[in-house]
Amino acid sequence: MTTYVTGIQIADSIDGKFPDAVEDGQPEFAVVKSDRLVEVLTWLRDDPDHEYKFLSSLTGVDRIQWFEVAYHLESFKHNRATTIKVRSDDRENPSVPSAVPVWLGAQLQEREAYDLLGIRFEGNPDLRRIFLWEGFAGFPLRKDYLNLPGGKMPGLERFPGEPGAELSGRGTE
Amino acid sequence: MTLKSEPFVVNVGPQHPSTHGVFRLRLTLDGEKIIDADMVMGYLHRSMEKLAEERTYTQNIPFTDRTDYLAAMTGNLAYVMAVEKLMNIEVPERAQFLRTIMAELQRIASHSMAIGIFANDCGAWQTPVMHMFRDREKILDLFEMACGARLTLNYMRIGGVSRDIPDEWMPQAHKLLKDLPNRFAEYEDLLLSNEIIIARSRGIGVLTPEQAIAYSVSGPMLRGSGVAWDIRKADPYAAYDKLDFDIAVGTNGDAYDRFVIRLAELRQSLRILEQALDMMPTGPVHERLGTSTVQPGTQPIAPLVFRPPVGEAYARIESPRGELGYYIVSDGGPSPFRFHIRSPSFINLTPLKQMAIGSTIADAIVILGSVDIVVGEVDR
Amino acid sequence: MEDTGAVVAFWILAAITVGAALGVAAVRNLIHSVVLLIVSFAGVAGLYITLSADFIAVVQILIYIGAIAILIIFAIVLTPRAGRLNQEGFMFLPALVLAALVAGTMIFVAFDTSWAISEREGFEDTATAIGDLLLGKYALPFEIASVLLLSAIIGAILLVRPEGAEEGPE
Amino acid sequence: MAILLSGEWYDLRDLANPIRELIDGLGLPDAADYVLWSLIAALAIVTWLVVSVIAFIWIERRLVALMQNRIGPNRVGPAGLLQPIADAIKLLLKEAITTRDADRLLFWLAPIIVFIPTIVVFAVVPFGESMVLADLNVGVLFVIAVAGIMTPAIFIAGWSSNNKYALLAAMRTIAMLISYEIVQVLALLSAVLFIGSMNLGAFVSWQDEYNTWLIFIMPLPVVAYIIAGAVEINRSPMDLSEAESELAAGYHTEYGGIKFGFFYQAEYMAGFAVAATVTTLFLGGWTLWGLEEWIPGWIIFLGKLYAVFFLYIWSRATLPRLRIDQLMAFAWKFMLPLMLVNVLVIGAEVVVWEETGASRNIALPAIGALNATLAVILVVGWARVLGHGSGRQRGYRATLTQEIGKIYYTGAEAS
Repeated sequence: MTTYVTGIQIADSIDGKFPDAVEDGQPEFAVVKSDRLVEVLTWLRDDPDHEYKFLSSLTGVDRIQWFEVAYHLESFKHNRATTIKVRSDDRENPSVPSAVPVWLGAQLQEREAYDLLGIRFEGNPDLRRIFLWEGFAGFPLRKDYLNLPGGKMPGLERFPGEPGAELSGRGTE
Repeated sequence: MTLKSEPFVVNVGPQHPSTHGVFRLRLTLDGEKIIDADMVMGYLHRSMEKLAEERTYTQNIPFTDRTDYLAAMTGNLAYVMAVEKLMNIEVPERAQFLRTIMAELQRIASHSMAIGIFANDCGAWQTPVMHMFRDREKILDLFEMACGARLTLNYMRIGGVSRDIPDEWMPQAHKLLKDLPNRFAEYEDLLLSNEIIIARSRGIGVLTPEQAIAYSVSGPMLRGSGVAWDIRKADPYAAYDKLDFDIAVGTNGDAYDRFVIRLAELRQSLRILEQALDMMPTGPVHERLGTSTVQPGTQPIAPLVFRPPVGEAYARIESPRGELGYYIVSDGGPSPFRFHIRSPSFINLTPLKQMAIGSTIADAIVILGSVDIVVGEVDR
Repeated sequence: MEDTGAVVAFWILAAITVGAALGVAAVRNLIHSVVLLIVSFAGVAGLYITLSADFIAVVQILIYIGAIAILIIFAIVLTPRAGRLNQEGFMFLPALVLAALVAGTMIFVAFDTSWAISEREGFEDTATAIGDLLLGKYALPFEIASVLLLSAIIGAILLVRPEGAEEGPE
Repeated sequence: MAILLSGEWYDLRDLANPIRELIDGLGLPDAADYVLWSLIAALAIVTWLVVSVIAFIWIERRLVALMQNRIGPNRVGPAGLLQPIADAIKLLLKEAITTRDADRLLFWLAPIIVFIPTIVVFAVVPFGESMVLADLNVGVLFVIAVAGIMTPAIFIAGWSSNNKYALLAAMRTIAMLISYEIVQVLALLSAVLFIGSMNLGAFVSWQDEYNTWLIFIMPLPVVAYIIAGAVEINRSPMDLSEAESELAAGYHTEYGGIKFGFFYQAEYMAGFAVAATVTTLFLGGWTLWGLEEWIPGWIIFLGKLYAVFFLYIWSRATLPRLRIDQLMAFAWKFMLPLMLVNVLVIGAEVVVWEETGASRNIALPAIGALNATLAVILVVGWARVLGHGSGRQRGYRATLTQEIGKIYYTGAEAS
């Protein structure tokens, strides 16, 4: 059974090695400062107590106030999994360091996050759009990509049939 | 004296018999040798992650059918598991077994296709695929009995499965299980030591375990490189912790190993199915969700709208193609704030360039076949 | 050449052969000129048939069309600078003069020689006759030609062998 | 008219005789007689070819469907019998597209050129007793030479399409065909050495006279010729020039409509040509140990021909495809040395037989047994010398384990 290492635990152990590298420790994830990211990830990969050699998933999230990139890591040796995050506050040109030097498997996933969310991964050798074509306007997974009429943002309103649906943008013109 | 030659760019795809859909491979060739490879994808990009942000959690289940359309059950399962994790829902035991059975049937169907298509990519003229279709057909019949659909199944629900299996299902499943060992023996006889398949696939597209782990490949590709890693064993979900089965691993990390592993996994799936059918408990197949239901008076199988607590969840399962993960971020609203699919087909393609360079154009097709992509899942 | 059929065949074949040969030089596209060369070879094979030299005719098709033309195609496709055009180069005039000289010599020889007409009515089985001659009367030239071809093959292999290929077959 | 009344007109054993007598009865001058006779024979061959191809399109599709657990075409006409005709009509009615960058002249010419040799080959094939259009002394050589014309034709098709798949396929085809032509020639050479003639009719009469088939005397060249024939007619596992899974449709990728139909038909006809050669040279042609007295020779011949062609259908539905370098290595490293040794052995046998003057009842079985043993020894031994059967060629099953996280990689294959 995989042990899911909580963000607080992983934040503690990172803190022991790299003081001031951790920004936040939540039950579900730990947030690492952007400029220390590659260092921390490399240590997590190589440290015999962690050995998170497998990058399970890399994805970006638009949190409206900030962008974040989530790294779901996995250690085959200890059968552990954990989640590390990094944030970028720049709304227009978010950018975080690339994880490709740590895990080659980040290549395509970073391209995907760049393509759909517009997060630049500094240091990715081949950061091009992947699903959409070069020159596609905007980044579709951003919450402000196409605003609904009335300033409503997709994904934030209520649905018909739900109590209080009449308050939502849906169903009312 | 050396012969100079000019590089030659060939577009394999988007319309090509062997790219498994609309997928394009730009190969730069020197003679027949590949010196550079570039993947161009997105021809089937349907922006599911964006669409899912506008639909309720229940409405999103059909999307998960349409990513990996050859393994819709496992797609369903991973998604509903992510939502259940987010909402802390316990699923009834019978539903867990049903999920396991369906996922393993789906694995047999999907691996059969993968093996057949791989032989096709090696140049066999449709015969293996057609033989593999025979089993897949039977399995699809079982799915049809259980949920009414054959390809895009939409069977799993958050908290269970959409409905219990009908009475006739069990005898038919047992009949299928009785047939399958003979079929598998036939495939092993015909394909495993086929000289031409061996000549075409051994030593081709080699990934060492270090490379495989670094490239984040999963499923048969990772196991082909000799890493004994199977989420069903490492992090058992559904009812896998109650069942006994082995992980199939390869020793050389080449295309042939991936093919051999798929053949071996057919038998392991069969083992799981036999145990699971015997152990199947009785009881409800769906957990009643405490949240608001829409239409009072109707059977509350799955509420149309509910609001999970704020938070996030990443659930992964071993789909036939590898680690299929759903990462869901909830802001407490009726639809996911972020809905991300960690699709094995897409990530397994990462090392394709490295595997293809240095081999010939014919090898590139075999390597692509051994990766076993479904373009619906690559592009999403 | 008494038979009218043979005469008609001769003139048609000669026209095809010479016309195609002219085309080889005149056509701009290199692959077109190879195709015309094949036509010319086929015409020559036809001429051999009118001389009832069936073995030579078949060998003409087998070797010239099946092998020589293919070799030329290979050479064209493998040469990067050959491109697809058979352009006029600076050698156009010298080549024309040279060709005229060769043609003149051949025409002179053709008209000057007193062609002896064979008394024999043709061979029953040309292949047997050729085989007998090659391994009997002309055994030495035949062997010399074989040795020459063998050395050419070995030389070609040596030329295209990649550097540092001394160790092992890979 | 006399022939119709003589009561022999229904004698199907030999179709040539009644027709010849019919023409003779017309009382035409010799030259016109000759031309008419040739025309009728040529027409008969072409008609047979076209009908055979149409029939075999249906037969192959149904047979392959049987092998693939399918039903096959069953909608057009009874049991789908009219399917090939429907296909032909579709091909005829389709727009004959010429791509913009294609070399127009050659693009049109290639399907025609490729069509010719496949028909011309049948001129020297004896369909039955005296049923041969041109009784050529160098028939064997003619078959090889004419089949060789397909090579430039396929190259022209691939090159003129100006398509990269087609060009790659064209290059493959040329490299492959010239390699296998050598094997083909050497395979036939041993047969020619043994019979002492290059006339196809002489082969049939020799096998009739000695009451045996050449395949029993020299099995190795037969196998080699059938394999080389598969290369020539692009049949799996040697269908590299139209390798569907790699090169879309190979050299005829850009061809559609009736131009594609020409290639399609030429491929079948070439298949029949190879099968006809195998039948005539190695399987006794139109004879069947005296049965040709009762059954028309041409029916026996066609039966054998279709049986050989069935081998190609069978292999196509069964085997995957080899890679070009493997195929070339097979030709040059494996088949060529074996064929050279084989020619030497057959030559020695002929000389020894002549010198000792042994009776045929002793000599032929002895030679056959010797050659069969030698074939097995040569094939197995040479394969061992080349390093086959050393374990790399053997399949294996996956390792099964319960331990997670362990690494089982040995890297035996990494090069």
